[in-house]
Amino acid sequence: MLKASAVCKSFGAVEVLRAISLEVAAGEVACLIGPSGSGKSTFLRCINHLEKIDGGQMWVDGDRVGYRLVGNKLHELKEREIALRRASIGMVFQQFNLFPHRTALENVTEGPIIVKGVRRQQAVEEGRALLERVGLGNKMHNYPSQLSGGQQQRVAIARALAMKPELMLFDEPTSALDPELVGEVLDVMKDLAESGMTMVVVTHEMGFAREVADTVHFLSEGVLVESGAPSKVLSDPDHARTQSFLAKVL
Amino acid sequence: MLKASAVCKSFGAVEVLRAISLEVAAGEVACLIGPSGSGKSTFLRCINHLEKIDGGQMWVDGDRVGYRLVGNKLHELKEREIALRRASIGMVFQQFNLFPHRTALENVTEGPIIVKGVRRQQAVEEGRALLERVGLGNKMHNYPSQLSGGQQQRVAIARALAMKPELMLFDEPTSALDPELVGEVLDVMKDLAESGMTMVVVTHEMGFAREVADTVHFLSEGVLVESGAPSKVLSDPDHARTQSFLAKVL
Amino acid sequence: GCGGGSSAAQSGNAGTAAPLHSLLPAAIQSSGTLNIASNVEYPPFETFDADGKTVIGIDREIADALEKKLGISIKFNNISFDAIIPGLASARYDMAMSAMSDTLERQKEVDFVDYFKAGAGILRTVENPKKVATLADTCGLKVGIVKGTTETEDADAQTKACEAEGKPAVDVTIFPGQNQTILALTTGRVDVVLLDSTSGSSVAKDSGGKLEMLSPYMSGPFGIVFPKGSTELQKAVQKGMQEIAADNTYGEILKKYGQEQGAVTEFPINGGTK
Amino acid sequence: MSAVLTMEEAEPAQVVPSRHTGRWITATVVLVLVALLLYAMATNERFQWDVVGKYLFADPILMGVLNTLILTVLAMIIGIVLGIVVAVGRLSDNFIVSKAAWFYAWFFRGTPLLVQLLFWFFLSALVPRIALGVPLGPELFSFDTNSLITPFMAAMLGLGLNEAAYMSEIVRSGISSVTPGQTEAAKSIGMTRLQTMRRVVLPQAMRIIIPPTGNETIGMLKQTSLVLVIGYSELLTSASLIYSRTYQTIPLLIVAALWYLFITAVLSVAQYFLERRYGRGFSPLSAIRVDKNKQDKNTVDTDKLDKDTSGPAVPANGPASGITTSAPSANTEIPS
Amino acid sequence: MSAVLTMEEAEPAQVVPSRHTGRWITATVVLVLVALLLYAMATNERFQWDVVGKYLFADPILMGVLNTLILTVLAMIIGIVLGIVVAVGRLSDNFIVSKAAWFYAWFFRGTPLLVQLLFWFFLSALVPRIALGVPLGPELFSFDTNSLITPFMAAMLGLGLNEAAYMSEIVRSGISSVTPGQTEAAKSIGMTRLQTMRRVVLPQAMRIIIPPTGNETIGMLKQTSLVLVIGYSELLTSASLIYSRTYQTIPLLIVAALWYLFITAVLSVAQYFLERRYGRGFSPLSAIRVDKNKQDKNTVDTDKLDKDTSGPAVPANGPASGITTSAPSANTEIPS
Ligand SMILES: Nc1ncnc2c1ncn2[C@@H]1O[C@H](COP(=O)(O)OP(=O)(O)OP(=O)(O)O)[C@@H](O)[C@H]1O
Ligand SMILES: Nc1ncnc2c1ncn2[C@@H]1O[C@H](COP(=O)(O)OP(=O)(O)OP(=O)(O)O)[C@@H](O)[C@H]1O
Ligand SMILES: [Mg+2]
Ligand SMILES: [Mg+2]
Repeated sequence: MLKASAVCKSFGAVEVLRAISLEVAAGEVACLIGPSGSGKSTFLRCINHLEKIDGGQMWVDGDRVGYRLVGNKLHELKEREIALRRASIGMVFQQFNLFPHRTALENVTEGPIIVKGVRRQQAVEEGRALLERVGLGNKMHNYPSQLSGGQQQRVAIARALAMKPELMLFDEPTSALDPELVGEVLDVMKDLAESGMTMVVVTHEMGFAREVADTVHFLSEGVLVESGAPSKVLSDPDHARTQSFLAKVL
Repeated sequence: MLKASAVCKSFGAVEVLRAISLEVAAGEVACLIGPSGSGKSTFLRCINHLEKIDGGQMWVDGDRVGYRLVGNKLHELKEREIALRRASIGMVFQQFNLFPHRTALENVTEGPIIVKGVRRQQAVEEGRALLERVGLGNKMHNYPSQLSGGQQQRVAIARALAMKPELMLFDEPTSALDPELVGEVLDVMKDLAESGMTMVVVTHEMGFAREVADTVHFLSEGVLVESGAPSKVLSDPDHARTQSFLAKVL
Repeated sequence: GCGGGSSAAQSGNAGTAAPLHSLLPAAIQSSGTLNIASNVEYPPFETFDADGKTVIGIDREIADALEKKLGISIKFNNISFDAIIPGLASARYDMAMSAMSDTLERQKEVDFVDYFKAGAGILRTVENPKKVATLADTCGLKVGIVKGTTETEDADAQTKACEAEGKPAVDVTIFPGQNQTILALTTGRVDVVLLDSTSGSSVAKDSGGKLEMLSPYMSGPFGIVFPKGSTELQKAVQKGMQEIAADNTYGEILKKYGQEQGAVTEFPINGGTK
Repeated sequence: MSAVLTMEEAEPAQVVPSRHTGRWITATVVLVLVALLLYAMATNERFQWDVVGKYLFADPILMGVLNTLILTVLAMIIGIVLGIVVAVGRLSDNFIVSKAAWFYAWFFRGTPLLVQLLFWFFLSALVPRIALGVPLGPELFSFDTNSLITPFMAAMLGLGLNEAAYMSEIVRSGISSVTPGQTEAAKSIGMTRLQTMRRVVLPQAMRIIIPPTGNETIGMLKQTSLVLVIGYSELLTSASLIYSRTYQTIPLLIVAALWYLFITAVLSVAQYFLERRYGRGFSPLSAIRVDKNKQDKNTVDTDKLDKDTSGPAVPANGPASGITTSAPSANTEIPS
Repeated sequence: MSAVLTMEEAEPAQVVPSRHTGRWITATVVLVLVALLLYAMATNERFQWDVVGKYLFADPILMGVLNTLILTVLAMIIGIVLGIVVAVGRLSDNFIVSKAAWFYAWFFRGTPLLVQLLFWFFLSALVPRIALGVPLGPELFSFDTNSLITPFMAAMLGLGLNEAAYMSEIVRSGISSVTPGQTEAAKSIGMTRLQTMRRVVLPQAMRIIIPPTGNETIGMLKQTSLVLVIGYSELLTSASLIYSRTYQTIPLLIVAALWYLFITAVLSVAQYFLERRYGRGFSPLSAIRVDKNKQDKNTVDTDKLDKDTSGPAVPANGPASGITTSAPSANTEIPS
């Protein structure tokens, strides 16, 4: 489903991603863990081409991200084609990025109605169901500025899910959630995984990674240090860097 | 140090805080835990008068927040006096609220220089030291938009600490931090506690609460359900609501 | 006669039988209308009547008389002064009637058929605190002038004269319109105003005895303005003027507005000599 | 609970809002000054209020008002639409498009409106005929420029194209006030650039765009008086045509000013409602005010949402049973 | 690593940017049109380029340019300073202050500038003497209005007070673009309202305020020509005084337009730098561009920060040893 090959990315002189290569199979849940500033968010953003990569290649569902190969030349995709691909990649941002001028429900229905052309009636019904699923049945008509941090995060999750994407990118989806809700989001994600959705999840909660992940990737300073099953990486890591990182978990 | 008596707060028809009464002694670390939307952030914001309370009373360091009692009338404080009190109450926001037009270092030195009138030279030195302490020695001159989530959160913590407040309010200070950094922030906070600073910490990480707190307060739907030592509240809570909440911790 | 309300529709019936019709350029003959540019804010030559639509004044009545001679209708278009010359150049308008002075410098850009003799004079308040009687008294005084008039040059010449005598220069202030200039005089912002004698005397008459116009210190011709090269039209209009002067219509019109002292007997092309 | 209630809490206390003596003095001084000014104006006989009254609703003035309104509305429509296009062009990745947009803004802002109006009106001096044809081939249509560009057309072209240059800067500033995170969020759900602009960026930018656009509209009201240069008359011209005949300059300028003040007041009210409309979701407080009115009408109501005009509905949670809560009272009253 | 490298990755590939045919066609059409226009203007003899050349640097024109610049600069300074005061007043909690600010904006925007200028200039018609005294007591000072309010004073009062009304709306829109979280953060570190405004809100609002303020400044350049009404002459008037004598209207309007275009270009450049200055920290990309230049000069350098003008310094982390990294190349080149 997702394949990265020697992906590099710099901001000015700062190399943020250094030759990251990894692969996520369809239906797999991959967790990215690593210290703050190691490039996890940047990698997610490269997947749906919100950042252009400086080197290497990236495929989603067999297609190159942002480019098409004709002969041996990479043609940049037209804006419209990129939008089409992005519609099938859901993303939950670390800072949520909710639309402040739309209520919770409108945030969730915007994508289906505008991008996918779903009938409003139907989109609203589905949006309602999603918001209820994340426990916001009574906040549907609140604007984001009237929601608590955790409530905003749940709207962001619902907004991404409403597009029924094939690949979901979660950037710390539980950072603002209380333990109860983390459990619920975990349930939602397990459901999704069973229904065959591929997921890439950045998280700082090792317990969460252990529960949800098929594979865990450990990043440090832009380098993919170690990948493997959670049982292996989280409990018995090979690299010293991973060991020292995990040693601090409370 | 902090005393709340029957504090009430509503947004329109939504009662967010319902007669919250609690007390935090000087040098104590109090953790607020509770489900998303239970009013934890709102309570913190009431403490330094960012939200006016609708009912009840609140004292910080023996003084009423936002009011002065003369005879038996409460006089609203002048803006300048409120600012003076706020200068001794540090706050780390859930959404960080860094100043986007200032670099990390400038964010940290702004308060000391402008509000406390510290000499620039000295403020910069202290700011540097603080940023290095939270692991951002090499990001001092980055603007917030050039920082990762966890880096921003650490700048926010450093900014609040730079004012050397007597009371610190932390709103989920570790939500964007990796386990390593959580450990480091914990160390910082333990240092602070030892140096006699009073702290009120909203957190979703029970491990963190257990480590850092002297008292834990559990809020649910705007009501203070249960307070007590972490060993008691987190391990053997009295109320059913607390029990069910904690049962979900991964 | 009184052609105050006359318009294209009304006078169109003058018809092709009119005596001078054949002198006009073919294009105007066939369209039947002569488009005139005018800045209709200059009594007694042109203003709008109380309805805000009908043009009245000396120019309009001369135009009425010309209509009959030329067998076409003459349409006044009110535009600001800035647009009159570009308007002629772009052929939006065939000619302009706006009490414009004929000078040598202007003759380089346009042609004139002179039709009136006007003097420039001093308008002062009756109190006359600065005791001004002639142009020579204006050294060092504040003098108001309407933008675009030839009085600017008179003031400049007087400044030279003053300086030659070792007196302070004339302090000229130029205003965009006659109104602001008069207002400046009545509020003491300027000491006197240099104005052409025709409108000056009409202002003095309407002032309720507060202002008075001195007799002109010099005079020069006003002309109807044509774009360069429109000789055929100029000739036709010149002939028309000569005929209305001959049948005394011209004299009657000027008399009606109390301006008979400005009447001319000949209507030369580019007769201005300054 | 850890809190031990002390005596202090039982005290009855009444809230006294803080006094801002300085501000009140300023406010009073301002009020007095305004009152004095109004009084001086109303009683000063030089204002000739009888003349003002006579002309306030005179036909030429009313016609002038109408012309002013027509010109303003049409010019602003052209200006806003074209201004958005130029602003988006300015922010385009395409170097040439962005430079062309810059050039447009520079050229039209840099040239006096008077010159632009004259240019359009006297285009025929440069281009006597406008012809549409196959290059080097036969001419399909051809018009006499003077008959194609009527004074009204010239006024519209001059005012509208000029305004677009100014509006483009305002729109650009509005767009740049929307955080990049918003564009990214829109892209991430698969919106195209156009959809992002229309659904996400512009609606948020509107809040910022409206006040300066109000400026432009009010400015345009007055700017229309420049169309006199091409023989088109509006409110101020109508007034000046009258006073050039009657020399009642001051009262007629007051007539014009009163009309402008009236139209400006109407526009300000419209602006207030537009700002409230586009401010929704931005100021939590103002949204709550809307709340209170809508509360009972607006529980979970699909239809309202569908019409895209609903305010937020915040159904009250029932209080958790078994725990006493004090009823919160309004505003700053603090019950003991 | 979980990734199995396939053949595909070894392919050499060159990046071809996507073609935006439509945009290029538009761009070309625009270019051709501009070129045609310039050519038509340069060769059209009606423009009388010789006359343009003769007057472009003539003394009266240069004086006019100077007057225009002086009036514009002073009026904008008054307008911006007073505009900020009015905007802050408008957002005040004090009902009277906020309404007074609203009244100010309404009154001065609603009255034609022409009328305001006339009012100040002819104040003596209404108030022949300005006296300062104890109410009902003795007069302390008294001035002849005409000598107190010189034409220059009247021009400054008229233009400046009028501009302040417009600027107040622009500043208000800029202030409202700053998120409430910023004010809260400033308050939380103990800043007073004034400090919050000066250090946190206005610097961020500037980014939004600058483009419409550029509009106002450029508009003011032209608006100054209205001061002719009180007998003060500037660029456009100087030109029109010449053409009203010589009837060379078109070339002299071109002279004025060329000067306006030149001044506008200079202002646009100034605006560009101001926008970059106040945009710092907002667009990560533009900040990086600054980066590249400053990089070597600007490691951890206290002095620079102290001067409050330093760009961001992003010291490169050394690559982690033992792990190969491909050197990232610029922009869209993707090495195989
Ligand atoms: N625009 C930028 N300019 C310069 N440096 C940047 C920019 N954006 C991000 N960075 C740097 O890139 C690095 C990686 O950032 P990223 O957001 O990917 O980290 P992360 O792994 O998601 O961290 P966190 O867990 O704290 O969210 C950080 O060190 C950050 O400072
Ligand atoms: N301006 C507002 N208008 C209406 N409701 C609001 C407003 N602000 C907050 N609320 C509501 O108040 C409740 C408490 O919010 P608060 O931010 O205090 O929660 P919290 O306990 O901090 O939650 P979290 O853990 O998710 O951050 C939430 O249900 C929220 O929806
Ligand atoms: Mg991140
Ligand atoms: Mg919260």
